Amino acid sequence: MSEPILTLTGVSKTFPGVRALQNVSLALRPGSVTALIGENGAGKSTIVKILTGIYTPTEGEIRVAGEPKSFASPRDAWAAGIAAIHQETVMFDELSVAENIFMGHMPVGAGRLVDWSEMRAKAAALLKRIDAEIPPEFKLKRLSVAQKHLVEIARALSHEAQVVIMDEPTAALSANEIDDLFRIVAQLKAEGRAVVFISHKFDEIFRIADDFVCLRDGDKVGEGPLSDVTEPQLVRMMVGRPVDQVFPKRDVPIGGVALSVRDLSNATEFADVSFDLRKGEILGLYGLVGAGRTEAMQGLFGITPLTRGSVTLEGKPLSIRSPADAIHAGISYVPEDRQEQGAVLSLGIRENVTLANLVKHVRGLFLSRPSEQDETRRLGRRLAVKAANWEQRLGELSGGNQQKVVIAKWLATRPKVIILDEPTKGIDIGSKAAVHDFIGELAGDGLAVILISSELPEVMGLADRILVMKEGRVVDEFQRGKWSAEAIVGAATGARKEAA
Amino acid sequence: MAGRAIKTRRLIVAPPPLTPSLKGEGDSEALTPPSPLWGGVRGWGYVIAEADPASGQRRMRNVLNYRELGLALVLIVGVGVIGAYQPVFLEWRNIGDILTETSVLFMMALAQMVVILTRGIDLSVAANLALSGMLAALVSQYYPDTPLVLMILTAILSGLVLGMINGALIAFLGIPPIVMTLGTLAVYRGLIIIIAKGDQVNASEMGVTFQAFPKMALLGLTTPVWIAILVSILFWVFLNLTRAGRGLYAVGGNPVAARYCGIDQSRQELLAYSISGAVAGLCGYLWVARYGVAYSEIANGYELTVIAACVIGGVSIGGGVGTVAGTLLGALFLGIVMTALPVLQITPFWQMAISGAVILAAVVINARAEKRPDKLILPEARRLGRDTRMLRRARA
Amino acid sequence: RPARAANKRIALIVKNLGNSYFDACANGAKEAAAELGGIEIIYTASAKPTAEEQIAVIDAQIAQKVDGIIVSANDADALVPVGKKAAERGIKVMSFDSAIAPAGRTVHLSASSTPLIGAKQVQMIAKTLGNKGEVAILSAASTMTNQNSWIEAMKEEWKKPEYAEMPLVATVYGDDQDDKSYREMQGLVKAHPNLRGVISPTTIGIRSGAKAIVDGGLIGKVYITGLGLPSEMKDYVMQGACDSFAIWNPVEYGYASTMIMADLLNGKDAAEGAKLSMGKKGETTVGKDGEAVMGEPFEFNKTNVEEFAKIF
Amino acid sequence: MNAPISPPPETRYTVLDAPRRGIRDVLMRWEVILVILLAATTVVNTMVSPYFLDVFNLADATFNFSEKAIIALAMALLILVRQIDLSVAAIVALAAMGIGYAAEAGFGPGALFAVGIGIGLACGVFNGLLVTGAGLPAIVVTIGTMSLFRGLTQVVLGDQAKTKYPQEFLDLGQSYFIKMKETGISWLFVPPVPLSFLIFLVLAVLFGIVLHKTATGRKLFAIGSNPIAARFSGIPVDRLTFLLFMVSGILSGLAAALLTARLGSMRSNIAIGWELDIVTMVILGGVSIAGGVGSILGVVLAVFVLGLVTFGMSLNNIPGQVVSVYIGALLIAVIAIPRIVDRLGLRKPAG
Ligand SMILES: Nc1ncnc2c1ncn2[C@@H]1O[C@H](COP(=O)(O)OP(=O)(O)OP(=O)(O)O)[C@@H](O)[C@H]1O
Ligand SMILES: Nc1ncnc2c1ncn2[C@@H]1O[C@H](COP(=O)(O)OP(=O)(O)OP(=O)(O)O)[C@@H](O)[C@H]1O
Ligand SMILES: [Mg+2]
Ligand SMILES: [Mg+2]
Repeated sequence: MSEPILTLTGVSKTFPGVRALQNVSLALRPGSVTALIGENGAGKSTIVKILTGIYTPTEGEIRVAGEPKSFASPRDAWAAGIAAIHQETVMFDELSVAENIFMGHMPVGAGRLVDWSEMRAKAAALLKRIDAEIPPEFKLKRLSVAQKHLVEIARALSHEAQVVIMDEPTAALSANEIDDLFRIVAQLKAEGRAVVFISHKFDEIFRIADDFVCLRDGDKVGEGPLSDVTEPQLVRMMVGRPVDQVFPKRDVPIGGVALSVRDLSNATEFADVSFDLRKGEILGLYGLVGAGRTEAMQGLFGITPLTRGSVTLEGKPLSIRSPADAIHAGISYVPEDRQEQGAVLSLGIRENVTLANLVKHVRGLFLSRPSEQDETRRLGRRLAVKAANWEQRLGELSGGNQQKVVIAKWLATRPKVIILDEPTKGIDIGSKAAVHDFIGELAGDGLAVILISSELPEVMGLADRILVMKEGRVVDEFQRGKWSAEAIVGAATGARKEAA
Repeated sequence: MAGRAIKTRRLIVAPPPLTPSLKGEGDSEALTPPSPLWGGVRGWGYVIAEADPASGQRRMRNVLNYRELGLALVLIVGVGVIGAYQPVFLEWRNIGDILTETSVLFMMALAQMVVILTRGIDLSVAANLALSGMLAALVSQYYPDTPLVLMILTAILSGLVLGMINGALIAFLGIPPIVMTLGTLAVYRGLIIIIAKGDQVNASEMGVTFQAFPKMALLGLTTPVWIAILVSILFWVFLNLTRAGRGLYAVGGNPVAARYCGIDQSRQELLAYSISGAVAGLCGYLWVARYGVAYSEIANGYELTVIAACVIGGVSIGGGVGTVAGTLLGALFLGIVMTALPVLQITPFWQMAISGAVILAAVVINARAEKRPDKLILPEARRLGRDTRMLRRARA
Repeated sequence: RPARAANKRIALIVKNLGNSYFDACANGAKEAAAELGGIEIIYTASAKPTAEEQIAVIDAQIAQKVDGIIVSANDADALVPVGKKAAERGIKVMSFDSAIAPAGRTVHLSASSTPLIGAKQVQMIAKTLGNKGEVAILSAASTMTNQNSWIEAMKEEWKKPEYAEMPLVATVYGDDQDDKSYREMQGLVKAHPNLRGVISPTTIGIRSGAKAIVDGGLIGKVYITGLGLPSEMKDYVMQGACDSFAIWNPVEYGYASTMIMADLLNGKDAAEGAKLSMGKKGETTVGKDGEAVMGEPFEFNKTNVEEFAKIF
Repeated sequence: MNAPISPPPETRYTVLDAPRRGIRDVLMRWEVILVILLAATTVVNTMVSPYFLDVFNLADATFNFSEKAIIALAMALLILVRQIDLSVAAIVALAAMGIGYAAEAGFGPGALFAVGIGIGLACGVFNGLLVTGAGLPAIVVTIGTMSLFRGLTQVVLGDQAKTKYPQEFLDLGQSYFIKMKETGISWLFVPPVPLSFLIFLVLAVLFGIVLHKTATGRKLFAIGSNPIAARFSGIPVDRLTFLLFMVSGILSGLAAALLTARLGSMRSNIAIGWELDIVTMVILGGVSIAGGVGSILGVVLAVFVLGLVTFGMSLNNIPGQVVSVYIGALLIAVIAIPRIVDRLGLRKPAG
């Protein structure tokens, strides 16, 4: 076994009122992939931020190749050979791809002036190395999400760092893209670098990682080689109790048609989307990232204007021009972009939960606080939101807990149809099970559910039926029991049709 | 984007091949799906409009983007029309006057742009200009033997200090820029009264060289124009060729991302407001020396003209977007409007209404240019590239 | 001579601070106060030259129960209510420089009669140009009462046959801002290639206009005249941008106003025909609408400007 | 259910209904700071000037800020939802001009108020359409309309003034709406109240209730905090923003009517520069320029603080421009001091 390239000893980090990390130690070896696991809010991202000089630890020591280091800024971390892909997308839409890669460490030539041609050449080389021929002078805003992700990876590689940290890099990716990413990870490993990999998806962890470090509420509760543990053991370590890993599928009697969608189209993003959705049914919507699922469902929800199409709910034709219309009719949509579209970060949990259904809490002319509190408590407990109090600002919660509050907000509207767009993106396993269970329960109560997920096991585990979208159109439909993962992925990528 | 274009692959104008040839060649190619990670499927939609890098059009766009080209065009047509009515407007002398009159606006707008790039705003620039100008004038009045360079330096330094006060409180205490500079706007203007004891400094009280400098001409252009040219070049180099300059775009474009890239937002903000202040100081000297008077009311309300110039030039109030060329064009545009109206004998009462209308028109046009491109997911939309109007009409 | 008033406070409220003209007036007021004895002068102004702001300042003087208020009004009519309120509370109100409408004050002291000021300026430019050539007016803000009434008076004078070959071609506004006045002057010259003279009845307009003439190399081609301060105009007169200009002595103006206020405070009647003392400047007779006149505007040219530049 | 699933036990985390508030949290509240400031202003002014504590003087002082304060209420809501309206003063000018013409045409007081409000409304609609319809940044749009509206006033009015108004209209603006009444008890009396001040107080209560107690108010906070999420939550973001621009126009029109009645005259430079005074009131009132934070009580307190500071200083014959130095410094200090305290406070537990 080689010497650790980076060690953390007794690291603690406190925020006002929160102990995010407590006496955590870990060691990273070159040429190995260490998985960092833990529930939402366990402190994973906090470790990343300490290692990259964004937070300074309250206590503890960082050593790189045996040398004690303190990082005041990401520059110090880069200098020490540490680079990261952060959980939040942190990019500059208005700047070029090359600048996005080299921001903060642009190559300079004579007179310390930026050497653009060298920067472009280097960027092109880096992108080529990860099989992404994106022109380096393109403005980032012209790229697709997947391409942006590649740029972020190129940025992490640009430092030629010995330690590469990836905080939930796969949360927004689907199968093929994850394969590509793992090729890159394998390459890094082969080059003798240490990789830290954070994910809530255990199949990925077991596929790619060598070691694991498990956190729970800021404490390190376990570490070691992954070959020594089983998945249930890991989960138990993480959550502190056993959780059934298999996504449970409730047997729900499926009723009459709730929602009927015909020929939903807009100009450039999706066309001719038609389907029927029955009461109690969970309809999975699968596709590669960028297949237009989000757009189609946002069109249905009244966010983007339609050019064509009709929507009928329980036999009544609807005219949906805005989200307010949709909510009023009984359709809810849990958006995929939590930070921007879902959460109101500077308001409290209570205010977020009741936001989409304020009418319900109006007594006379005014809002009733007790009524709001009841609702918040009920939904918050049901979804196991972890917070200090129900008035806490959403921005102070971990990503996963924010997502739970956003889901609670939509459940509070008592919808007839709920569209869940990547509802468990970035949610830990215990909470995920709670969300799944809740989805099942809602279906049991006769709610019709549309579930968009890029996680195939999740869709296959929960859905009664799966529609597959590709390039803005529905290309295939699968019934429960008559599907296989290969067939679904094949439909999503277009390989199936060609092969046939 | 500014800077020299390096050789890039000629990008395709036709519909994309189904299987980009980036992955390894092989027999299984036909079955291998185009990897969306490399973005081929989506990516092509965006690159369709790209022309051959070698073509002149492309090189032109490296200097001026579409919006700036549009603005330049409007300017040329506008000047042509004005010239048709009043040929005197096109005389070299008048053009020289326009440039001289606008030189302060050029510099102030560039400095304001630097601040707006960081998502800030500096409302105190005009007050800073007036105060710094007053200080220079007082030096000239009471110490007439001071070398001119020192008097100009006094103005620049005073501007710099005033700008740094803004910058320090904004950067290190996180006071919102609009609040901070609204406050210092009042404070700096009031300080003029206090420092000068309510008095003004007249042309006859200022030194002769002090006033003569802005009137000197070289190759038909006055010193303020030359200074503006020099300052513009410095700004261009700073914003495009230095790390700190690019850092300003980063901080304004995405502050969190900038932090993750090790860019110190506070330091960038301090830098931006210091630049803004120093330029205001320099302009303070030029203003006072040129108009031959310093008192508390000079350049009253000028901050809004400066911001308007930025806005017309395509600087986004949301931060992170703006170019030197655009801002200069915006300032020139306002400069021409301000100097053309008197020449055209448009009744003075119309002037304000016209500049208001021009600002509104500019924002509306800029906003159209800035509209986020559609996501071209549908294959037929990608084939048409950005020009999806046809498709939209067909589908409606 | 015994003091005519004892321990009285007089507020001198002008349009804006930092204006040499009003500073000179205030010096005159203080001179009068010293001469009279027992009078305190409160010299103040609002931050912006608008009626609203000025009213706030006057309100504060009323609240302090000063004895008299002398105002150079930002708006003649808007100050009437507050003037009446002051009168109700036993405070004497008069205006100088820029008048309050008659209902809002007892007396207005004009530096000179409006027709006289208007005529004088036209005469000065006519003399410079030999009654020949295009002339334009460069005024301050279009909202200023005194500017507008002088312009009216100029147009009246212009009707005389001797000015037939000296047409008025434009009236522009520099808003009493140096840069705007400067640009307006440049614009005038370009829009009217045959322009020979400019009248600027405002101290800021005339100095910026004169500067534009000097900077534009137009000396000898275009002349400016109007109301200016010798200290500001001296150089331009010597350089030849301005042949002659006029103004009253602002120090005397402030002095005379204060003297009249002292009379009012002593209970002197200010009805039409009444005579009020202006101290060493003599007496003035109250005319129609309570208007009194101090004297004639004084003309400055190369021969005397340097001497007066030392004073104001 | 085919698999046993145990939802996380509820006892694992206790989540309180509301945070425990320390004395420091209460003291650091913006409104508390303002109350302290208000008290300090009153005490200092009373000590420095014998004329300060006088009902009539104070009532007169309210004349000079009430119109601005009325507009500040609308501005507070706009800033709360991340917008701003810099054209308010220009709207006042345009509306006042309309009132001037209407008065010449012989309209009565009620009709004159209606004209002012109507013109204000039209301007507000114009701003609102540009901002919400065309999706433009409000600060830029309203810098443009500021020039446009005042420019139009200048075009129509030129160098003229409008000075003829019916006496009943003038009385509304110039005399006390509620006359002072003694109650027999020496310290208890009905103070004199000008109409504009009364309207301000009534509107402030109304705005306070709407913002802090109703669903609409909550929606405004949500828009200010995250407009996109608000839209996804079914809140008609554009419609509410549009409405707020209309309210801003209406209140500017109302202020124009009150101001015209008070001045009895209008010129094209009426109310020039008010926009910055009004923004100052709102910001000092603790409304965050970043949106989503603020209270009407704060704005009302700030209005009083500013009004009394200005009045107190002019009682001491401090010239206007010097007063604005103090106000500018006050604005910065009041925003900066809590942040400095916060910084020092944060260091403690760490060190
Ligand atoms: N800036 C901050 N201020 C206050 N508390 C914070 C801050 N950042 C993180 N925390 C808290 O620290 C704890 C750890 O957060 P962290 O983001 O590291 O969790 P995580 O393990 O990455 O969770 P997730 O899987 O949801 O991303 C959480 O309780 C979080 O609320
Ligand atoms: N060019 C772009 N610029 C910025 N954001 C984009 C761009 N393209 C897509 N996105 C965002 O990325 C996310 C995923 O892409 P998209 O919605 O196009 O496809 P999808 O089929 O809905 O994908 P998903 O599998 O994530 O549901 C969405 O939040 C979308 O708004
Ligand atoms: Mg995390
Ligand atoms: Mg999506």
